[in-house]
Amino acid sequence: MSAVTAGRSTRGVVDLVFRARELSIVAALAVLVAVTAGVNGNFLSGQGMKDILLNASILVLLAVGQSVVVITRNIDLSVGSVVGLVAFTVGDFLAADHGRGIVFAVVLGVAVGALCGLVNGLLVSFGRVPALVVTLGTLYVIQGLDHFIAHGRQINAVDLPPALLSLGNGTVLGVPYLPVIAVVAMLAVGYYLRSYPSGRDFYAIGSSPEAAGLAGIPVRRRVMGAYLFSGALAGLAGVLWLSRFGTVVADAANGWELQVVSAVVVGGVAITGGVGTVYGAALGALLLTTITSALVVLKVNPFWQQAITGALLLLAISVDRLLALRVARVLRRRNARHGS
Amino acid sequence: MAPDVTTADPADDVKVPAPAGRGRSPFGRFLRWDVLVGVLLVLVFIGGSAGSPGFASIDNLSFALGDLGEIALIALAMTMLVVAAEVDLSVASVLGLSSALVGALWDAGWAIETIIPLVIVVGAVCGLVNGLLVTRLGLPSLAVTIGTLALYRGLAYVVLGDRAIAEFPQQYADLAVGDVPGTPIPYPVMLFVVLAAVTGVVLHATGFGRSLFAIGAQEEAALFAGIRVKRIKLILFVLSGTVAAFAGVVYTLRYGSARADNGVGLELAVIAAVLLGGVDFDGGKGTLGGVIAGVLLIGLLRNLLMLNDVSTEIQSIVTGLLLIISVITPRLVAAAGQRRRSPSPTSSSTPPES
Amino acid sequence: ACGGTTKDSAAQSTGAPASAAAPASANPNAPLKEGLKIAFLPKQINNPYETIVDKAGIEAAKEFKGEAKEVGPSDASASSQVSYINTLIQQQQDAILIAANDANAVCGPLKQAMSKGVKIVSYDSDAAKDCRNLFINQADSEDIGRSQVKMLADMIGNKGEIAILSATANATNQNAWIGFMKDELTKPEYKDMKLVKVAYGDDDDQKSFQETQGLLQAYPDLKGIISPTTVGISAAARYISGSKYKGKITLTGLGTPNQMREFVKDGTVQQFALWNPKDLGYLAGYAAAAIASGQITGAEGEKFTAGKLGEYTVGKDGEVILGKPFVFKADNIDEFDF
Amino acid sequence: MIEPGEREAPPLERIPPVLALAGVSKAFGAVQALREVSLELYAGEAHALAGENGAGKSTLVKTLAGVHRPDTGQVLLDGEQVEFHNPADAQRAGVAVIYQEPTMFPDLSVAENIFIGRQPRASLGRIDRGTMRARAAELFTRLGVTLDPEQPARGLSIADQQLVEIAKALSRDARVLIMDEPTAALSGNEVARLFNVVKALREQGCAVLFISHRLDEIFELCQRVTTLRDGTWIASEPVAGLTHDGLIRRMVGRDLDTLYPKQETEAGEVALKVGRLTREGVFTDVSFEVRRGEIVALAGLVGAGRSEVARAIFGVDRWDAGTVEVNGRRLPAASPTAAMAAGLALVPEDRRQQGLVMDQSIERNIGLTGLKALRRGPVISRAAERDRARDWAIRLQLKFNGLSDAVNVLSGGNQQKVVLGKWLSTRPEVLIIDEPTRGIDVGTKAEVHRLLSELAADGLAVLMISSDLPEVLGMADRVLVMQEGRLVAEIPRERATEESVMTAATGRAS
Ligand SMILES: Nc1ncnc2c1ncn2[C@@H]1O[C@H](COP(=O)(O)OP(=O)(O)OP(=O)(O)O)[C@@H](O)[C@H]1O
Ligand SMILES: Nc1ncnc2c1ncn2[C@@H]1O[C@H](COP(=O)(O)OP(=O)(O)OP(=O)(O)O)[C@@H](O)[C@H]1O
Ligand SMILES: [Mg+2]
Ligand SMILES: [Mg+2]
Repeated sequence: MSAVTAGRSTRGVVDLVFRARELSIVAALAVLVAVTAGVNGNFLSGQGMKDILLNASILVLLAVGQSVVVITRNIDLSVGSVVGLVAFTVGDFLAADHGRGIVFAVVLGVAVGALCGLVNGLLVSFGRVPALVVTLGTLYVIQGLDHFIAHGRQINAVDLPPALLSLGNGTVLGVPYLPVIAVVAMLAVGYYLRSYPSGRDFYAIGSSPEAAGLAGIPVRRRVMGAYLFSGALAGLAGVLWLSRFGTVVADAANGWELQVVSAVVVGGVAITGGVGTVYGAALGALLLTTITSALVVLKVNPFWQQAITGALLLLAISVDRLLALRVARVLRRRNARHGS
Repeated sequence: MAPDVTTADPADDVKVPAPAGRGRSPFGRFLRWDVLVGVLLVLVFIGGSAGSPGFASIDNLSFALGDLGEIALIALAMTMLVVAAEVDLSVASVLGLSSALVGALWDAGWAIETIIPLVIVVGAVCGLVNGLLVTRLGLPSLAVTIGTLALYRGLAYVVLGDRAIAEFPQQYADLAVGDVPGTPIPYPVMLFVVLAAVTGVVLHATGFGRSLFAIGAQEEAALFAGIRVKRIKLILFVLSGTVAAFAGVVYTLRYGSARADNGVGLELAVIAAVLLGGVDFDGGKGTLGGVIAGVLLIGLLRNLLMLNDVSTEIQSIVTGLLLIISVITPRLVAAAGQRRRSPSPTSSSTPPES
Repeated sequence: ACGGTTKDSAAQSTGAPASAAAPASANPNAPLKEGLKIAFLPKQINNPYETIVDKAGIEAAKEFKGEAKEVGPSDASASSQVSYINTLIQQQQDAILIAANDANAVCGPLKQAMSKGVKIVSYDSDAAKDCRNLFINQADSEDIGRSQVKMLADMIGNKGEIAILSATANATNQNAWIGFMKDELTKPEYKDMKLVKVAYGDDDDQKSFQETQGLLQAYPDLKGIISPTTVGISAAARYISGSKYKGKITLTGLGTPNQMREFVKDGTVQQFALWNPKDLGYLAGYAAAAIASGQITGAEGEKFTAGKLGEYTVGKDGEVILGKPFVFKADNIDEFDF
Repeated sequence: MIEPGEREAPPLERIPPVLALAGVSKAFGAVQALREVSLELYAGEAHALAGENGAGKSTLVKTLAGVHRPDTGQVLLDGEQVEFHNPADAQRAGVAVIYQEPTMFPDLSVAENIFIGRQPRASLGRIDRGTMRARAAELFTRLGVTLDPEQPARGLSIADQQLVEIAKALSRDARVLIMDEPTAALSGNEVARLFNVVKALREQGCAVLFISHRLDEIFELCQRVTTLRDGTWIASEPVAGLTHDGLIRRMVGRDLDTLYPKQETEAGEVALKVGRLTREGVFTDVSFEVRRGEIVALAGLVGAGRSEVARAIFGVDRWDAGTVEVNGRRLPAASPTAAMAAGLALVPEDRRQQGLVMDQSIERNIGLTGLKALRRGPVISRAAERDRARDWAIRLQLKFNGLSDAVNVLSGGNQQKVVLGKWLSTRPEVLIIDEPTRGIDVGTKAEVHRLLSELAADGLAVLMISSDLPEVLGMADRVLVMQEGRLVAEIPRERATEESVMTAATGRAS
């Protein structure tokens, strides 16, 4: 049966294409790091690596949460505001009494984040209103709330318990905590999404919400879950932000929503849902932060930095796309040879 | 997997969305999102005039309208894009780039009469780049324009660096801030009115407009109907870039200051206005009237709140709530109306789109 | 440039713009009016530094029985400030105190306000000269710029590579200071010091943090960093204190004691400077009252009393200078709480 | 003629029906889709549901599936009243449904499409991919399909999608199998296989509800048939005592004339000339001509590449080599606009994706192909648009409530009519029509065929792609047969028989 053999080889190539999305980011990352390290050896020094990992980990966490939402064909623009709100409220809370433990801080942060996610999720899944509008709305509301609470105040590192600060700077076996947390979150979510029936539901919903309803998938509950999860991760990110930077004003992570969405998109998660992995999104986040760091290390004129970041971003998605188109064409041609 | 038994609303038709705004009752017609925004706008206006003395003064309104000029102009092009299920997040950066160029060239001694057309051409090129990436490579516009958002803003810094150029010629500055003689209407607002009328006709009454709605609602069907989907999208992006660049010129002259960071974050304001006006981000639905009402509502409400010394944080919360309420109210009311009309609690209502 | 409107032709045609402002005569003995409505319009409402300044100004207003308030945008952009200026005009304030995000962009509306009798006092970051009556300068810009370089030079022994971590690329006051720093560095005693880079942290904690990392990696021989912005210096200090660079690099600049206390104590930072922001707000408040009451007009040489701070003299171009910046060190930092 | 209420006695079994509707009504706004309809499905019996387009068949199916809830009346499971709040409830009760329109997850693999939500589990609740793949492959073998379970569902032809839907329903091991026009996109072979599987299921005690507009299929598969007309129950009776004409009379309410009223026409000059057209990997070296007044059928098995040829000719897809000429003028590659300007029209096979803008109104959809023609000055004339839509709605006997209604509330067959109207209203010189009567009821089918014949008689050149062999044989002047992307035979009308066409299509011919 020629169709079947064609099918099999198709599978191999298709698989490769899907993995290629992640591979191409890894390749881009490798080139970037190699070039930068070639110019300046410090870039790959212990401190340099540590800095890159630390810088990326908060964005990675947010990107992991965001990709779950995006896979269901929704979007969560409010993550930046949630990080800001959590960082400030938890900081405020801890500053009021040094005795409060850091476990409690993490739980509080995650809870506040999850609450924001709950609101988004309820509005999107039960109110059935477009996610973009709702989360743009909650972006403004949460930001306003944050500023209202902060009222021009600032949380300083001295006000925070040392345990929390060491979470941001401490290391386990030489690796800082933050990247460890981010990687664990990424692996867990990635495994869940791939290997559990309820995880696959997210992809099904994003692929076709209508069909998902007809197939008996609890669409609302899953969408709700995605938002809850994204909110909770943003909450966690907020606590980590606090522990890393120590100094927090109301507009921490202001405007990060676009960066998070960029990371997710660069990582190959389709904005139209149903396609992509959290690994890709995490790599996208890593790539974005590394670009920023590398440009500074490469002594690029600061006025050029943003332009180059933008150009590289475009390059990344364009190359990926061109590659995919090419593979599709090769696939079709190969089909022809099988057919004849 | 445990199946979902306990959905809150059992009257839940999975498929077959009911048509938006084409409700069979006059009530349904009234419930259109954009009409609701219009009504809100009127309420804000009446409330404002009654409540705060300064609000309805010619001076204040003239200023408030002028202040909305750039957002309103860009919103026109953005509406068409969003109707065609695309988006351009780079508009504020194009505005910034255009402003920076105006400044740099002016500072270099160029004539403003040369600068303005040149800058607008640059804006068109920016739009063209967006458009080509979207149509030729088939990349999602959200991703592309997030990239060009950084790129164009970066170019603005490349052009002007940390400089701020001021002292533009008075007669041109007057065009940006001055009123049309004999009226309290600033020139940019007048221009907006004209362009809005043109856009309204194009969007709602011409074949081009029909094509946009078809592309936004079902791109493949539009392609099969012989509509030049790619070309039209390309045109829209070019248009959007052009308008944004023009808005950059207006912005520069209005504030009399050219800087690389002019208009940072404006894209979200534009998008908020467009969405508030009832344009569906998934494409294929929306009216220009709604968008104009949305722009005005956000602007005037902000003005009113400021006049009453409401702090920015509350303004931000109000804007956010307004966005949420504006999408959720029509659905709640429609659901309630359905429940009342249908004899049994099992209604077949589905909100306008899912 | 063939016959169009260019910079040069425009400059010729607009000869003397500021002639219309009638130089009302000052009455040094006029009492401060009661019930003056004054408004503080900071760069950004949620900036802790600005909040301290404005709060002090509002306190000052209580002393002279005025009604003061703080309004402003949540983003540090000139365009948002312009909207606020308009509403303040509509509200018929007696004086507007503004920390301009862009010297020129706020100019038009400020002129409009002045034409309606509203007095304009700029503080912290100046507006263009002809768009305000007074500028309350926290310290002489030249003095700030030069003294920062001196302070760093003393600590690193006048030798080595240095960098500047600024706020946004467009911040007027930052750029003025950086200009003087560069000028100071041309002096012979600094011939062994080299400014290798001006980085911009955009007054964003995270960006400043990352920029510091980059600086240190890109310039392994870097000896010192000047960060003349409160956000920048604290972010830089925080990064350095947690990295291997601690003790190898000298950081100084402008910061608030509360932000920097930890880093001074752990030895990351030896000294940094700042004026007392409370005094700045207080002085600005009194200056606004003085000008709105007709005690002064903004002409050079006029004197007014700023409550507990004593007497101040209006300098050239309507500038009032608060005083010299104060240097904070380990031994004095605990005396301050702001 | 049988009137409502004249109900036949149910079969003798004492056991209650597995699934039944009792006096169910359902309205959508002003449209009464179902009026007091009752229906009983017994174990071991295949039950047909017949009716014109828009009679309410799909609505009935969706009511049984828990998609819609009845306004009045009851759903009975094993004689007990139940309420299905959503499709999941119905699925749990053992009801498997193949909807009229395929409900695919394009980004998931075929196997996952089949098993979504009920994947086989390994330890710790993880998905057992190996078992899942094997079970999918097993299902395909049962259906005689060569689909790769790991292949993504995106890009499957409508027929393959339909097959996946069938596999999905079969995989549920359901007590009740409901199939809403499962065969509309399938050709003879697949249908035969499907029927074998369904017959086996029925013998194992499964209750089957089957909908098709191909009456032969009803007679082949089913024991009893229920007829609906305008949402009203007409009759439920054994198929055995029924004739074709009798069934049609119940559906339509009157007798119909000949089903395939092919007019003899003189073939004129060449209108469409396709020369050595190739799109690598899809079809190769396709050459043929269509003359004015001629109806040429393009036959072949599913996946032979017929639709792809049509898409390339019309310019939706790019071709790699070859030429297309309309009336002697060569068309540029990949430009539907140019093709339309040259007088070409393509009625695409997938009406929901390609044919219609589902959210928009009937008039807008019909007007979409005539944006230039409807222009008065720079703006579109709404009156002209409405006239054009009304004109074609009447000619095609469209069943609709208002021209400003969105097409997604129309029944499947009526949607197809809108697509036809949309393209016929461009008054093309060459009409390529892909599965013209997919999902169209007998009455309208005759109408469409008459229309095509008339248009051909007026000089239109028609290229008709159809999987419906009787249709091909009845309508075509010539039959072109494709197999695996190549044109393998050209059979003139006189020699075209079911035998000869199928032989060519399956490659057994020389
Ligand atoms: N969601 C809906 N909203 C409004 N009207 C609807 C909706 N669904 C179906 N209808 C209407 O109900 C009637 C019955 O439609 P249904 O789809 O059940 O017909 P059908 O018998 O399946 O036809 P076909 O053979 O063409 O598939 C039609 O008039 C249709 O327009
Ligand atoms: N089982 C399959 N595996 C891989 N590719 C397939 C398969 N079936 C179809 N195709 C692809 O689709 C092409 C033809 O599909 P197309 O739908 O155009 O055929 P068709 O003859 O029009 O069938 P249909 O009757 O479904 O319209 C084939 O050439 C092949 O590339
Ligand atoms: Mg149907
Ligand atoms: Mg086909």
